[in-house]
Amino acid sequence: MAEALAFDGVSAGYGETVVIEDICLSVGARESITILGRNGVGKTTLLATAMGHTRLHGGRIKLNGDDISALDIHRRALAGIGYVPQEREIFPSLTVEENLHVGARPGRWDGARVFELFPHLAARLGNMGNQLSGGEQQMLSIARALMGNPRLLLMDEPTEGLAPLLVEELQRAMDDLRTDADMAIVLVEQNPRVALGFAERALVMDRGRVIYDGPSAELRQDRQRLEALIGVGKDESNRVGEDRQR
Amino acid sequence: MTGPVLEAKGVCKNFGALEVSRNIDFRLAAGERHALIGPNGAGKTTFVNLMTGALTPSRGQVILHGEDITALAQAQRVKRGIVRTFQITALFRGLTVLENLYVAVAERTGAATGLWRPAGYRRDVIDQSLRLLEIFQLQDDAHKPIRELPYGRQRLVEIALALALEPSVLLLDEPAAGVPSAESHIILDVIDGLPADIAVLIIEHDMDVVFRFAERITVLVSGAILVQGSPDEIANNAEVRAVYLGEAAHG
Amino acid sequence: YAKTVKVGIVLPYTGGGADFAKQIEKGMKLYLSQNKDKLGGHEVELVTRDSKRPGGDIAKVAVQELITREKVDILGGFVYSPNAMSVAPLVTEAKVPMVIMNAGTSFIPAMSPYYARVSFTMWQSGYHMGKYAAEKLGYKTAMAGFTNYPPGKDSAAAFKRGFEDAGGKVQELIPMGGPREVPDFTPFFQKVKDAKPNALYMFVPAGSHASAVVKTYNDLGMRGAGIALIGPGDITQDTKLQGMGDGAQGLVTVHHYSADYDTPENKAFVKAWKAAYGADSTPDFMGVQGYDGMAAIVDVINKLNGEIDADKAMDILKGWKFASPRGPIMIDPQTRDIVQNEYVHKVTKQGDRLMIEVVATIPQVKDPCKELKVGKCK
Amino acid sequence: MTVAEAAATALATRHRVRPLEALPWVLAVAAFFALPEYLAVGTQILILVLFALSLDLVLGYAGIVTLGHAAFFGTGAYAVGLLSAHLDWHEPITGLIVAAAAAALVGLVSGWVLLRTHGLTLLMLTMATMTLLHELANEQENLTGGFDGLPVEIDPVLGLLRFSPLTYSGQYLYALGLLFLMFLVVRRVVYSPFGHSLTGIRENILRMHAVGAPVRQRLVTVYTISAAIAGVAGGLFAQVNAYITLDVLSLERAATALIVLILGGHGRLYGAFVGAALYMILEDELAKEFPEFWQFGLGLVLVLIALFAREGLTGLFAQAAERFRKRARS
Amino acid sequence: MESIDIPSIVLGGLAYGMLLFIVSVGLSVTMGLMGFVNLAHGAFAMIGGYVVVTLMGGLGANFFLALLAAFVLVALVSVVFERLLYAPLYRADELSQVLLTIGLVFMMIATVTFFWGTEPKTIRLPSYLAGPMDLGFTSFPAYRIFMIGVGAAMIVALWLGFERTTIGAQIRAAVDNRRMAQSLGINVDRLFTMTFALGSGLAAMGGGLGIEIIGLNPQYALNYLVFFLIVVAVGGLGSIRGTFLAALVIGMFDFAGKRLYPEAGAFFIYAITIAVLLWRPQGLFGRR
Ligand SMILES: Nc1ncnc2c1ncn2[C@@H]1O[C@H](COP(=O)(O)OP(=O)(O)OP(=O)(O)O)[C@@H](O)[C@H]1O
Ligand SMILES: Nc1ncnc2c1ncn2[C@@H]1O[C@H](COP(=O)(O)OP(=O)(O)OP(=O)(O)O)[C@@H](O)[C@H]1O
Ligand SMILES: [Mg+2]
Ligand SMILES: [Mg+2]
Repeated sequence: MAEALAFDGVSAGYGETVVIEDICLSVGARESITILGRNGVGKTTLLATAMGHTRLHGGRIKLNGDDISALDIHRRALAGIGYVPQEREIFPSLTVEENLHVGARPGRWDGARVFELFPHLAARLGNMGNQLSGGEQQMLSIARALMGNPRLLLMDEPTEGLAPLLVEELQRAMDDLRTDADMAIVLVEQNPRVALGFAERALVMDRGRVIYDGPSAELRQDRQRLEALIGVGKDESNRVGEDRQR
Repeated sequence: MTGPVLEAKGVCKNFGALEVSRNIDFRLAAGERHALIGPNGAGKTTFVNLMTGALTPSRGQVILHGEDITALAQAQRVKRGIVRTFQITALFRGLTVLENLYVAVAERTGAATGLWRPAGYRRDVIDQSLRLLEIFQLQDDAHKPIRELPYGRQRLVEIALALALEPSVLLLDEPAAGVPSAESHIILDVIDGLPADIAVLIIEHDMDVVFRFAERITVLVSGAILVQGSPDEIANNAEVRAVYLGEAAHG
Repeated sequence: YAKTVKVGIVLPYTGGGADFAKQIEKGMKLYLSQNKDKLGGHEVELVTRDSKRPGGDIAKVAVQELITREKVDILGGFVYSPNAMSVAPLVTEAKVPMVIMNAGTSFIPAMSPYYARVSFTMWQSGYHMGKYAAEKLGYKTAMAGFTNYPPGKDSAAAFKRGFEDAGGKVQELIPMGGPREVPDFTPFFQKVKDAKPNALYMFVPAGSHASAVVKTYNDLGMRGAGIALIGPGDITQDTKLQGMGDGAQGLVTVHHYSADYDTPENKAFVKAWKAAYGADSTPDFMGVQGYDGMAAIVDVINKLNGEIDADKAMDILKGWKFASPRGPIMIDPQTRDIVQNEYVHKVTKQGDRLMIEVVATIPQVKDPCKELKVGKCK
Repeated sequence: MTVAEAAATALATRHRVRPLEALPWVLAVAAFFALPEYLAVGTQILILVLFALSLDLVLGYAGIVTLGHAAFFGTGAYAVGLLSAHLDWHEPITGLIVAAAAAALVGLVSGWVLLRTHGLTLLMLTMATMTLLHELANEQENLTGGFDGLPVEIDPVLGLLRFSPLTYSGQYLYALGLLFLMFLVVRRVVYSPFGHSLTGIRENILRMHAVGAPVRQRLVTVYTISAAIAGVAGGLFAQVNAYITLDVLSLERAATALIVLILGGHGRLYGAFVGAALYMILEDELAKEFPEFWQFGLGLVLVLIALFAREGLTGLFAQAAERFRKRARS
Repeated sequence: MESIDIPSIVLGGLAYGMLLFIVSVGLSVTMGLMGFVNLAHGAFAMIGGYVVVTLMGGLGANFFLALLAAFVLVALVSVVFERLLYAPLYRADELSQVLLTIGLVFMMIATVTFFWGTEPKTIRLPSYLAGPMDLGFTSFPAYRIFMIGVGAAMIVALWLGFERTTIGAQIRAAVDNRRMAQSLGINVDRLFTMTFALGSGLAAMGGGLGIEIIGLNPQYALNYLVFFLIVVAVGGLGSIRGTFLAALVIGMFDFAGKRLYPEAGAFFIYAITIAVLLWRPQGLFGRR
């Protein structure tokens, strides 16, 4: 069976700027992977490239074996990609309910199942998108992607701004998803604890390239290696949001 | 005087039928480091909005330095020293970092009402803006418009703008949100280094930050205060763990 | 030797008055093409400018340019009264004779000694409609509705004066919105219907408002309620009449021109018009005003042998007479305003065409406003 | 010099006059001598520049989009007109002062009520307010002359400069002088800390509240200043044309100023100059050639500018200059 | 004391409100839903009117067929406009949109003048739509009763189409955040093109339906623009229901005002606009 997602020597960026370079990557049909890396190394860009938001400078992207490199954004979505963007991107002039249903497609995820995961949202159905708390927006963004019943789910820092208890619940739900037959997941996560616990395979990026691709367990155990790769430590402080445009 | 600098008395807020703040009694002492935590949608941001005047309470009073400020507009409260940052970055995106700071400093110093003399003549305002840049190590970005700045740096400007107003009470709404834990410590260092006489209230979901920073913690659930206490008390409170912390308290 | 006399024409070629501008221009050009021989071998060059809106300023700049840059000898045109008024000091200072072909506010010719008007005043039709309605049609009570701007106010006031001079009683003058509003006359007509006067005198600017008036009148069944619709000829404009449908039958109006007049001068005029502009095209009162205006200008050129001197030109225009398609006209030497016949029109149907039938003629009417010294003409 | 110092210097010297800024004034003076036959149009252009400039202050700097600015233009015009017609007050300078004061008052009151809204709502509210003033002027025909208008009589400026309806040279100089004075005022305001704070309001009103700015008061202040300048433009209009009608309060007039400003580029001080000159010259020349169809050409230009010069003509210049500078640097 | 016929005021106001709705609903779609400041709405309506006039006058077509043809023709032509001129400015600031659409209005006025001349046009209605109709309690113009019916049918159809399906929400989502909407599988380009075509078609139909009452000449494109804008603004952007309600409220109020105090002229329509917008700045049902 074909891989859910495959990057074949992909370079992409914004306008003339190339942000990720020569990325090779494959995610199996029911596999989940997690991507780590410092601020500004191109994690979001990688997901956005799969979704079609960036300019492709080279290489090919395949979804379930089909080349989607030239496909419009909405066709990729219809082909089965779901997206939880980093900045939530809730539609402010739609109600919670409308936000959930604008992109809904039939499948196992429906309103009822989503509210099981986020019971809090059910109580806010009538709120407009811009009348939600930060965390509620995050929940809604995840729920909205699930309502499209994707076969490949791209999640960009979905735990940001969520209460610790909810993060745990989400983690459990994603575990379910992972074991659930039909969905592959790519998760970008800053928090190594969540990230490495979530998937068996982890990717670390730096300066637009993949510098580690292997079992999560390895990194979990080797703290020094992890630190070297993603720089958990004070001496790295001046790297914040380093501007990496070339 | 050792009384609270900021006090909420029986503050309530409804959005239609929804009670977002229920009878909140809260005190913040001078120089205190206080954290406000609670589940998503508990009403934490709303509480900040009520204190700063972005929202008016349906009932109750807000008292700053012993003076009832419930009826005061947001701008007047800022003049009296109560300043906030935003959970979702709210900056002047088309202006450069330096100009952003100029706007804030000009408001505090009263320069902003000047209609006639050019802005450039207020060297004092520019110099103070430069000093803030230095504190936040933003000098190299001074000339860049905000929208070209990486998110982490934007968060720094967010806090710099608040400090430019020289607050006596600072309300920080998830200051490190969107900044990876590996790098959020710049922000935390800045917060740690705040003048001791500023009272600080921080809202945060990252328990590492909360427990490192706070002297006292208030837990808000469904709009009402569940408990208040020292970090240890909170970490070991079963109810708090059940509704909010989960296993995080161990981490 | 042959001279080229420059005539500056200021008309609203765009905007709400474009339709009028077209008619006037066609009238002028028709006269010119028919009467080349009357120019005494000289040439006429028309320099046209768009006055766009009735704001005064645009027309003023246009006239200033026409005078200083184009060095025109004579000015003509002017649909909107405010435009004719605003240029008065300019024309007086530059000493350029100006023939006004529409602008109907009564006192305009008095604003500059170089003004002469060949069109009409609202008082001419309104006053005589009032008198005729009371004297001949036997109406005792009436109401007047008008578009709320000076021509409308003048027309309604003139009607009231005429009607009451002849013993009738005007119950109410009702402003019916400005010239730019959505022309829904229903609420006003309902009010009239409830008050049940013998007649409703209506002034609206010629154009789409007029057919809305006739349609609303019929739609509300006011004829059945015994209320007659009368007005100045603006509401039975030749070019709009067919579009009003059968409901227009029986309307009585007073005006100085209709293309249906059965006189040799008019028949020849209409025939020439259709030959020049197509069988579908019909001249209306604007067209004839342009025609007559150009006749006056050509006569001046002829008599002065192409050498235009303002004062001499005005001497010629004062008392100028012409056998117009609308009947004999004259420019009053005292007021430099038009003296013309007013005709009582009745709309009838012949075949499948609506026609204007002349049922009475009021000969050689001077502007009643100035004659009676009322309002701004005091 | 460090980046921060450079940025500080740039901020400190931003208000300095650049040589290029002399260009419009040189052109305007040159036109006076070179094109004496075009001074009537020239005067109308100067008035439109002034009017659009007043709009730029609120639209370009404070981000207030209004369709009712002719309310102030008209108020100024009627102030001068009424003084002249009913009080025999023909002195031009004091007339303009009264015009500015009257317009400022209308701006203050309407601004206080309306400036709590924004966007389409504000657009409609300002327009409706202006239209109510228009109705009022129409209603008070005995005072204002209504639709037919009001002749305005004016004494020579400072007893020296007489207005001839034929040559317009006096009017042109007077208008140019006033435009220059008013421009200096607008320029001062724009580069002042107050002007800087207006930019803050335009960029992020939420944050502006949070840094303690009395936002509404600022907006009302700038609205009032802008109204006063629009009032001067209206008063000037009444004086040089010696005639006013209800048209001074019309939507066309307000919309023209807006179009001119977008065309020239808003928030750039000189957008009003470029936009007004281009619009009027184009309209004038096209209308001369094609009295019936000139709107097509004008419309085409607007469409092209909208599609290819989003920030107006001055924006286009600025971008070109920026690109040139970048290329020069590299 | 004059007698005042209350039912005729209510009915008259209702009919006038429906007229306002019918001529404004296209704008409610292109500007309200799609968020494009479409000042050329009146121009599309005008073109629709001329299509109706031409078909009925020259070709003797049936009124309803002519309306349908105007809808289809203008909708099709508007697709070209949308792709070439509107689409590039979807994300531009509203001032650029103002400039574009005002430019289009000027061009269309000149074009219409060129082809159809300056005189006002009228149409001849089928006889059953002309004259008064007896309703038992009062008699009322047949055409206005027809307009009430058409308006009611339109609002029901649009309400079912936009507010009961997710299409309306999809459009608003795409206006809020185009890229995110695409990422949810919404074909925004096609959606916008179709919606714009619908809005323009509705404008054209409104133009045709309105000729009988408000006439038709090249100035149409600008003359009534203010009224269209007022109706949409008072109703609130993004809500067709709001436009409907606003049209009825304004229609009733303006009608009753003119009926009872004709001297007040246009005062009522502007007064109610100011009152509603100060009370509810986002309009009656505004979403933005
Ligand atoms: N729209 C854009 N235009 C130009 N450059 C961009 C854009 N978005 C991001 N970049 C640049 O691309 C680089 C990679 O950014 P990206 O957002 O992919 O990083 P990231 O790894 O997701 O970081 P973070 O942890 O902050 O989310 C950064 O240098 C950033 O400045
Ligand atoms: N304008 C509004 N209308 C209706 N409900 C609102 C409005 N604004 C906020 N709410 C609701 O009030 C509740 C409290 O919101 P608030 O933003 O204060 O939460 P919070 O505690 O800051 O949550 P988070 O941790 O997710 O940021 C939320 O459930 C939100 O949906
Ligand atoms: Mg990212
Ligand atoms: Mg919050």
